[in-house]
Amino acid sequence: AGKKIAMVQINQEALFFTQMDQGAQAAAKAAGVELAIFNSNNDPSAQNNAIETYIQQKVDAILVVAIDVNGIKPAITEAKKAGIPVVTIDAIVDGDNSVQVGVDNKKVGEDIGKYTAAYIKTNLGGKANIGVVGALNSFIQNVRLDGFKAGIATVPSAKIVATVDGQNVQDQAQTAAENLISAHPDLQIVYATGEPALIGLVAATSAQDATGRVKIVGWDLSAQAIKGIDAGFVTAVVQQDPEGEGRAAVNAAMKLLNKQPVEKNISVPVTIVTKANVGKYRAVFK
Amino acid sequence: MELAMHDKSKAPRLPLRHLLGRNAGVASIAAFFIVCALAFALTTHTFLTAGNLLNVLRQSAPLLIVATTMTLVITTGGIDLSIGSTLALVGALSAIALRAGVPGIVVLVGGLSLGALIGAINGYFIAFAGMPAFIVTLGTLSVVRGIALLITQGFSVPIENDGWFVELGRGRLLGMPTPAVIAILTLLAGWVTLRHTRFGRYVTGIGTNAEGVRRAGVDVRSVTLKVYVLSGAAAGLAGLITTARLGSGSSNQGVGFELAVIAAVVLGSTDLFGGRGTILGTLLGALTIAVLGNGLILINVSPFYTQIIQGAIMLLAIWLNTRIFSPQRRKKG
Amino acid sequence: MELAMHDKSKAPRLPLRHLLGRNAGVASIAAFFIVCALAFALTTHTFLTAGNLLNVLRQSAPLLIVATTMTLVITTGGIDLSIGSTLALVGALSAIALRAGVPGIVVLVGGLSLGALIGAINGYFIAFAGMPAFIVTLGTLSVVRGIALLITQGFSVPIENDGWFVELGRGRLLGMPTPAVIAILTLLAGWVTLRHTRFGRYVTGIGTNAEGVRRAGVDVRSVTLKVYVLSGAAAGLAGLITTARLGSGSSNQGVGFELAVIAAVVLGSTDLFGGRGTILGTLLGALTIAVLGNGLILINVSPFYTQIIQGAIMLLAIWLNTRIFSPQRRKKG
Amino acid sequence: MQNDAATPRVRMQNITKSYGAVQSLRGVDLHVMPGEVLGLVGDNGAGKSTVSKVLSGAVIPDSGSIEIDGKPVQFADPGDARAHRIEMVYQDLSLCNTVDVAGNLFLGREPMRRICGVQVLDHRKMHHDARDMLNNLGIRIPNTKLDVENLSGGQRQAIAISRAVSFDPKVLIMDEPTAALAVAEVEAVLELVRTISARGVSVILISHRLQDLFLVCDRISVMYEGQNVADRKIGETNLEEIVDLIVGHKFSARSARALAED
Amino acid sequence: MQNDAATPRVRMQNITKSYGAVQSLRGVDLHVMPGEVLGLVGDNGAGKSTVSKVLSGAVIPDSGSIEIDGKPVQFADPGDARAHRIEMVYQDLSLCNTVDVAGNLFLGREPMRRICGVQVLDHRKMHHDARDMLNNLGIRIPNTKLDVENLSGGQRQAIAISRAVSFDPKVLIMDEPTAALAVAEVEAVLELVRTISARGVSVILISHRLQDLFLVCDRISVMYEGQNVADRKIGETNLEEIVDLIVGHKFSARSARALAED
Ligand SMILES: Nc1ncnc2c1ncn2[C@@H]1O[C@H](COP(=O)(O)OP(=O)(O)OP(=O)(O)O)[C@@H](O)[C@H]1O
Ligand SMILES: Nc1ncnc2c1ncn2[C@@H]1O[C@H](COP(=O)(O)OP(=O)(O)OP(=O)(O)O)[C@@H](O)[C@H]1O
Ligand SMILES: [Mg+2]
Ligand SMILES: [Mg+2]
Repeated sequence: AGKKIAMVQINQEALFFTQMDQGAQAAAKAAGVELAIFNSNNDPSAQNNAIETYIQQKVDAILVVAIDVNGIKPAITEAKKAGIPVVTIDAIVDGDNSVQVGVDNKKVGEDIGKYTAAYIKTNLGGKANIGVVGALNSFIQNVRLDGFKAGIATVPSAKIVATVDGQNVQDQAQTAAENLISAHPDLQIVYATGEPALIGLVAATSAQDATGRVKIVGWDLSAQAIKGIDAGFVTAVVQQDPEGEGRAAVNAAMKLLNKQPVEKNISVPVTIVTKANVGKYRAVFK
Repeated sequence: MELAMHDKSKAPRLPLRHLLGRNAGVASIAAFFIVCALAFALTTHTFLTAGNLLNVLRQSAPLLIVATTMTLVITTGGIDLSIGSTLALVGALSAIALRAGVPGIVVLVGGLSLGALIGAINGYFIAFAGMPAFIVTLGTLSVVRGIALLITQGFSVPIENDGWFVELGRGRLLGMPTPAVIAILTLLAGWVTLRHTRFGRYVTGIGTNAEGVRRAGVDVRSVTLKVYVLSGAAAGLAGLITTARLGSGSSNQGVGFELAVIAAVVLGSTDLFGGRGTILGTLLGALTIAVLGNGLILINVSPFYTQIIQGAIMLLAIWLNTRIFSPQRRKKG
Repeated sequence: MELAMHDKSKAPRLPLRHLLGRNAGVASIAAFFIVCALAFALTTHTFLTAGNLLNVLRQSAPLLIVATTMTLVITTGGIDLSIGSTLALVGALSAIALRAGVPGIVVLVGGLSLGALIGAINGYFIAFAGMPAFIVTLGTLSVVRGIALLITQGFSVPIENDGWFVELGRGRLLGMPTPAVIAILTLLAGWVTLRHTRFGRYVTGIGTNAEGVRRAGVDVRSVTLKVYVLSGAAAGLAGLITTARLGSGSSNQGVGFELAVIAAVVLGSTDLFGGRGTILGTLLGALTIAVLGNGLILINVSPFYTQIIQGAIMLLAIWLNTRIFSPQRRKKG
Repeated sequence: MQNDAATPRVRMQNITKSYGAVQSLRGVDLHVMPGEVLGLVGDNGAGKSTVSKVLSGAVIPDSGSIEIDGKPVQFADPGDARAHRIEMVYQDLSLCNTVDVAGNLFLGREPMRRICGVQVLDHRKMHHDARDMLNNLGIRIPNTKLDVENLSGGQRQAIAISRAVSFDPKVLIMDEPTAALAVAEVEAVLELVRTISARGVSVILISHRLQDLFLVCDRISVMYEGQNVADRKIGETNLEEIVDLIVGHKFSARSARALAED
Repeated sequence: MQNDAATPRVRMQNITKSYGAVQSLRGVDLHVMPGEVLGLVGDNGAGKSTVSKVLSGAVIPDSGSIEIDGKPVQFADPGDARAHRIEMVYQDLSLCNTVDVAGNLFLGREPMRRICGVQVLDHRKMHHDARDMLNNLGIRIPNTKLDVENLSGGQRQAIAISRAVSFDPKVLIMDEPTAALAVAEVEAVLELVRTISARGVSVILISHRLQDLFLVCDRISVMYEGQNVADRKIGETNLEEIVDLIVGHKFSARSARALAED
């Protein structure tokens, strides 16, 4: 029988994860292995349960996108004990995983923060009021926020005046963002830490007719975000390459299975998408 | 069916309560709403601006619409947990249909019908198969969101910004946001239905003694079925409005929406055990929730405290309602 | 309180039902559980391996523990939605305490006490202030999760991999996973309590006629309070076990846990309207949910279908229970 | 009776009904003529309520036939029986606690009026007529806008009775209608039974107050353990015989005898 | 009565109770001597049930005092009254539908036994004793393991009565205990009242069956619109007077009179 790889995903309601699944599936097909995907619906315990179950099923490798980077470790250790290599994707897990694929969210958060800082220096005279639409229930997005804070610290008079919680749900993010924008008529920049937050924020900015006064930076492209970039009020969006991450993870797993050497840390490059380079993403998000 | 104990007579007997009689619950939430609104008006400049108030109305439209029908559902002694999922499915499908060039009016009718169909399935299981509403709608919650996920494959589907469909979410009618106008009409219809039609009378009766209503020759099962159909259709309408407002449909919409809706209805003093419902109370309950969400952001509360404060204020409101305004209510637990 | 209609006599009158009498609900879920287990055993090689079965037991321990006390809560006609949040708060705080060097035994006792305290707050509002359980625990759900979020600032707190505390989640006792042993003891205690103690008798009585029980001279309020205290403590225990098992505590744990727990209890044929509870049924209901989750992974169902299938199977199980095994149950809707 | 020339208003034959292991009805025959008042008596648990619920459509029998005015009928639910103008006062009253007095009186038959083309409840008419209906029974209820939940036992019973008699029934079944009523109200109910039976309504009156039955009934039917064991014209029997039939010689009922001997 | 030498078992003075706008009790005085059987009568809604619930602790009065054996007491809930050995049969019976017959009979006083140091319910004793308790009333209940939910009206009432009398009360309040009972069972209840009052138990018997009251009561107290308007020793009154007092000259109650004239 062929080899079998299992992938434990966070959820399937965010485009980001869906694209990662697609990348992984494509790579698995190319490599001729079976890929089983499990959707843990944001529940850290469910991720553990799934890994334990896959261990029992004796799959050949496990890929996991961790919700709780600490809480996943025991399950990874179990897998290692059972001789099953684990590749972690996106969120950085410092455990018994054989390979880490993905993005250093903290660092990229800092990058987009620095990008924003530069924008503030050149366009806003070094001063800005910044709002944040976050998702407090998402570990990764909290990390991105921390990174961002570190990045903008380089401009002392840019300050975060308010943070609202979009709870990683588009319509709630929109409502929160609308309230944020009307609460702070002096906002110049709003940062969205993830895809639902960014979609909600873009919709809210249009709905509030604030596209003239507010600039948006954030994470994860979508058709809406591209429209915003075209319209000019979305300044920069961190575009990871989830498909690439998925593909890289499967390929790394294949190498592990074939006893080929693999890097411990595979970094998948991110792009900060602006008006200048948005063109090539149009085809993906139509 | 729950706690009776604690004899009513032990609570302080305010003359107020006597005057208010069975409207005590509504009076309580009205007072609470006014206090909240005043507090925000005094602490922020933005709160009372026309722009902000219209925002609140627009944002709360889906809540108001679904809370109206949820009031009927809860008054029959039932519950509908599947509304958030229905909202997502209808929202996502309507975005897909619009992109495929289906005319807006067809999408509108189709969305309402799909919602009604999901409601009919709930209603069939509850009224005809006699299954508990909580568990039936918990099941459809899962199934319907699964279908939304399957259909969108997790993608969020953007729609064009022009066309009248988008007006449903973003437009204005007679100076009011269109969603707010729709919500007010829904509330009005709900009020007439519950207070002034036979159907509404039977809804109340079923909540207190379904067998008694059946013995009065009423077709209890079809009344119950209809209540869930209305609930599903309202969720569909809310989905259409949400998609129009957001400019995109996705399976991620309306997560946890059912809890907000139920909280609004119960805040409004409708009895979760059935038999007593009030649309006016629901209006006030929903507005209280919306104003809280808005005001807490306006006064710049750290988001880490928002959940805590919202929960605590909800507890306080119900506590006031139960303790001071209408100790009667405690009887049903 | 809900739908009666549909006279029982219309359903096919199986002799089976007569034989089973009031155990029909439990028999139904038992049959359903066996069918599910058989189906998975036949379609996968892994399902029936000892390792997998022990895994299922270990994984379902928190569900079993909290479902036991939830059975009591629901039997009084109440509900506790705050358990998922309590699990998260206790889990997160225990991780923080362990990192700070607090001895495991103190963490254990403290975690249980904190859970019990949250339960006592729920119980106070429900039993003494007479507020509806649904809305009280919805409020504390929000407050408690907010506190967990605030304390952890949204991050997860890792604990050391050694020490006996971790054994609580990962160890073995007499060849069984420790969490499973704890769960079995909890279930046993729950069964004795509900069937063989005065307390359990009053729990049942309160669910059917609280005023009647009060008139029999029972302190209904303190019984009700205790039920919620037990529920909170059980959630705390589940939080400790979860943290021990995951090796970290976070405010993210147990989101939606309450729905799984309630589903398990209702699948087990405990009446959501109170007055009829069965621990054996709850055991079977929870195991059915756990086995389904496990089996669907094993047979490699596309994740897009999992939610749909799980929801549909739950509906099917309750439908069977209601339609075929015990048409009696339909009476209460 | 079988060879009576006129067709009975109601004829129930060989009605059976079991609940699990409990056989509530083991083949009951019952008939009432138009304008006749039939007293239905029997020990507790004899099956009186069950058989009358069968006639009102609230319980579906396992077997047996029902004829109304000679035509066989089948009742799937109480609505069907109501369509045949069969009304019943249930032993448990079947009121909706959170609905007001007027609403309970008109439940299922609310008067409507039209406002802007929409059919809405005619609240004014309901409350107005409700007062009249209750006055007929001489019951004192402070306000027809009160919810029935907290009314006294007798007040509630009066509402249930008013509801059943007010809608021009052809057959009226009353399951212990006077159990909670005070003396004057009992008399009013008995008077009511006399009046409506004189109008041709068939009345089935279930009561443990045998003396009352002797005041209004034309005939008494006795049930014992799910069967009817005797049928007596009122002129051809006496209280003592009925008591004996009811207790089925279980033991002698001294007080009832004592009364009968008064 | 006030100048009677012995202290009354129960003395209630000037009890008032309002529900919103409804004044249920407007100052009720009531007393019962040890071993006395007091009949409490009155129109529907007169306040009989309310005043008896005050004595059983189920309702807390707005004002007024209660003395037991000369000592003032205050009941915060029925548990307090039960501690003074006051038992009541409620008009609505107050049974737990989903609990079995034996469980309802012993509710709040379940016999326990010890297994491995744990106090557990003694199910066997409960079912065994339950059968005896019910046999005393001559009621037929197929199985003490049945839930009371589906029992007939009379069967349920018998359970409520058995429960109240079985635990050696000092004061027994019965709110229309015989309303749903058949003849033989009524007689059994009346016999029971005689027996226990002979043992020194004070009994307050609320009933609309005035004839029954004349068979067992020592004294009859009449309530009218929330007040007690008359108090008559049984030997010094007759049915006709009581009827007149009850209806408060509202209108003449012919049937009751007719009976009285029998
Ligand atoms: N829904 C039910 N389920 C189970 N048993 C039932 C049900 N309804 C009635 N019974 C049983 O059927 C028998 C007859 O009951 P029914 O209520 O008809 O008696 P009844 O003659 O009206 O008595 P009563 O004079 O006490 O009102 C009783 O033994 C009762 O326990
Ligand atoms: N909880 C309550 N809330 C409001 N009104 C009440 C309540 N309980 C009783 N009442 C009112 O108090 C009055 C007295 O009621 P009560 O039940 O004591 O009468 P009763 O003498 O027992 O009558 P019956 O003979 O019909 O049983 C009635 O008018 C009733 O409507
Ligand atoms: Mg009966
Ligand atoms: Mg009374």
